[in-house]
Amino acid sequence: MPKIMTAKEAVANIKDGMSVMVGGFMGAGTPESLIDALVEKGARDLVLISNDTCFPGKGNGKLVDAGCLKKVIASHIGTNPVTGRLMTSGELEVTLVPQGTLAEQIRAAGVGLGGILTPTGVGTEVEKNKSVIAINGHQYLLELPIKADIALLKAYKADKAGNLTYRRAARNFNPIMAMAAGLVIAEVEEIVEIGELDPDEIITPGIFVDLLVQRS
Amino acid sequence: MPKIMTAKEAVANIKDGMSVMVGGFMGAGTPESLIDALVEKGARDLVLISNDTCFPGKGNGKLVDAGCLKKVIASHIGTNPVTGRLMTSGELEVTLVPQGTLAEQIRAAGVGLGGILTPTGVGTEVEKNKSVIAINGHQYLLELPIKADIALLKAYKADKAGNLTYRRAARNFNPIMAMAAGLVIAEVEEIVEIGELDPDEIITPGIFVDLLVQRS
Amino acid sequence: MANDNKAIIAKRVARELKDGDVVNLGIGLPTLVANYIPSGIKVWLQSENGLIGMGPAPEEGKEDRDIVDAGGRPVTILPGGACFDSATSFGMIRGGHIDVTVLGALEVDERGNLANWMIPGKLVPGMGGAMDLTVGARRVIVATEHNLKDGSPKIVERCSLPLTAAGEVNLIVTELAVIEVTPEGLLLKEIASNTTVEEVQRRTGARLLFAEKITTMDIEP
Amino acid sequence: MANDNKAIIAKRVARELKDGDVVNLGIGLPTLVANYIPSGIKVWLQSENGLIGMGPAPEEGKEDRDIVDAGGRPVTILPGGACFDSATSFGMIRGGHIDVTVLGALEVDERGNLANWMIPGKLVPGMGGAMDLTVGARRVIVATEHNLKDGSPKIVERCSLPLTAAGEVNLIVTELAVIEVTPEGLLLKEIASNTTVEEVQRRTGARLLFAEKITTMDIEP
Repeated sequence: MPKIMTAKEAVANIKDGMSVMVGGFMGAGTPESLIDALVEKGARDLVLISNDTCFPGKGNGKLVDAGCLKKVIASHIGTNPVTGRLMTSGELEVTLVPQGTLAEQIRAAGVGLGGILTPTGVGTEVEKNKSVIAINGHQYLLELPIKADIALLKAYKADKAGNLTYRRAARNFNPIMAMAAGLVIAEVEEIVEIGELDPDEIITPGIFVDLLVQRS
Repeated sequence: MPKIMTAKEAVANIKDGMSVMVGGFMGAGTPESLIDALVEKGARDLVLISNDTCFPGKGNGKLVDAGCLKKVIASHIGTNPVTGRLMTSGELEVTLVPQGTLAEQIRAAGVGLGGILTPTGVGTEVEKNKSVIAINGHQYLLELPIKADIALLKAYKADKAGNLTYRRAARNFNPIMAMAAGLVIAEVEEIVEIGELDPDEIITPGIFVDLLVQRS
Repeated sequence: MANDNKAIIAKRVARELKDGDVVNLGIGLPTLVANYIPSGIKVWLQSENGLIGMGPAPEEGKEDRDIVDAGGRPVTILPGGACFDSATSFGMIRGGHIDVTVLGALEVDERGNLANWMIPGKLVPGMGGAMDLTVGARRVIVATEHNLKDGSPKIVERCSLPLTAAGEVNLIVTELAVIEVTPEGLLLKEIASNTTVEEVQRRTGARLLFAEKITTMDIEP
Repeated sequence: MANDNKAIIAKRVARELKDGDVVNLGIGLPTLVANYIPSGIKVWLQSENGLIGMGPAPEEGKEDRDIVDAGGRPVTILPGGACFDSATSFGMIRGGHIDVTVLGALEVDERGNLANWMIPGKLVPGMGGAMDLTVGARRVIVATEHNLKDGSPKIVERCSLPLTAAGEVNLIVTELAVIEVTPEGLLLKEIASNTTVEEVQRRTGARLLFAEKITTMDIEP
């Protein structure tokens, strides 16, 4: 069973230098309370793995603004000029990954695959330093799993066993990140009793979730 | 939008010699009406891709009994002695695949991956004739996608746009097969109007489904 | 880009869509295509952040923070729409389940190469979902102004910018022309009513092939 | 196998489980482990056909055709349980999210190799989920009778049958003994009250190492 605690208590588990996956897409489905607590705590040198860095002052963007990050692995940083500026000045390392590849790499880590072959990125800069494998005349890049020390998720409802549901497009990267990190912290709108969620509506089974935080 | 039709009309699309994925696990989540219609039609030389061949006279087992198959790709045939007998006598070709590998191979076909690397089967007979790829000192088998001409699914509810929900453990292989075949036929308990299913409860989006059959 | 040009391009691209198509529209100009889908045609709009059956922007005040498009802007979900995670979304895209994607371009070339995700040293926004969309969609339509502001061509012999994908573009629609990418090269099929074949060729950075019958893009600005 | 032996093995295996463990029990003898989980210990039973929080068989007449275990037998879902597809189920298994799996054996050897899915020319049921479980679970416990009916050992120096997985077994529990697989070999840790270390060695097809203190399996048949 996951422990239920405050955002502040939960992020106390995040040490400087750790790799942290953060769910969300341009802020939708991002665990805002956990982000705020990380900023408050003054986290440093984190490796952020997330789809994007949102906008300045919003979602993940707050981690950029507050100087919490040493590296970002994302598919898109174009909506946050601060990220671009820090990248150009060499203060922030940025690795850009095609979004579908990022999703599969995170999933691969979670489901115990050693890698996946994708046609995405063949013949582009993404191919650099990667194995290209030909199968039946088609070329694929071998992409390796991406895991993290910590995953910060935003879900809609949780029961006390940690089972999670998501709402609309706030689902995005959250369910795959739930499987791919050493410690999984989920911020939710509402915590209900065990048995209140139907087995068929649960998207992330509770065994993946370590800590639960009620959104503030 | 998928066409709504009878099982008999739907299986008219299945020609002798085609590859057919069938959802279900020991009969739970198996499209019985479609199986019955296939047997009735006298299908021949099909390649069955399914977790198992169920029991004699039940689920997929009916396809074995009726001599519809020339080949089976499955993870387990032990519950159906007829399958074993036909395999031993050389009348039926059987390829056994670890269940998790089968699931990922079907998924890979559906999601456009060129293959996946799995630790499952390393150092066993499953390794035969496969590429073994070492990454960071661990060995993985390169497993290739499995797709089919036809997928026969069993779902719980469908709306008229083809969106599907599943019930309990009847979900199993159905959602991944929905993505991996040229023509996807879903047999369902109930067909409801568009808008009656919540966007969050839909497991298989309707764009994957070609034909809908109301369970008889 | 003048708003007129944008509208012309979006309208012309919209005519490429068929009833029942699953369509992903890139951020920017391609998004406008949704406004011009011909009556009688129903398409499913897929958004790579994890929804299908995307509808128009909500009325003001009715925004739902959990219902946004791939640019983070509020949208709606039409009846019959569904939500899913990012792995499933890109499974849909990479797996060939998207009939048409419409994308912008920095450059596009006669081999069907597309560059639209970075200008080294200047602009490095990232590829987002564009690489997967270009590789995965059954049909890739590039919607772009014909030239840069300085008049230089965006349609070229060989892309000089880093590629988004190699050899995946099927059709190029600009305010001046509709050009098909064929194994032999760029085939000019339609031109705007206010231009000539010669002007289109002059403003294009690659040699054009000419269709047997070059028709007029019948679009009201 | 005598029912007594089965019960002894299942009871002893059950003591290996810790509160909160996610556990997958193989078909046959391992399934019995669920009947002997010590009071105060709650585990989550995962079934590879796509559910977690599996409960006991339903009362007669209350079977639900959609709620079955990996053997196709009717079971129940406990409060807090969840259902998922086969790719997710094996993601859970292969991804290291299962704390313990308990599997039967045809043979198991001193390197931790397990053979339990076929006897060439005789029995070819298929591996089902066993290969993924053996590779993926954090701890692999083999639950098996010590010897075949003819008295020959199932615990051997090297498996002669086709392997299910190489070097993945952590613990072997039989009606006679509890044996840990270590890098140095098979370490005898417990023996049944009605046997001796010498008898266990005699009935084992591999050289046993002896723990400093070999205790008695304190199990009532």
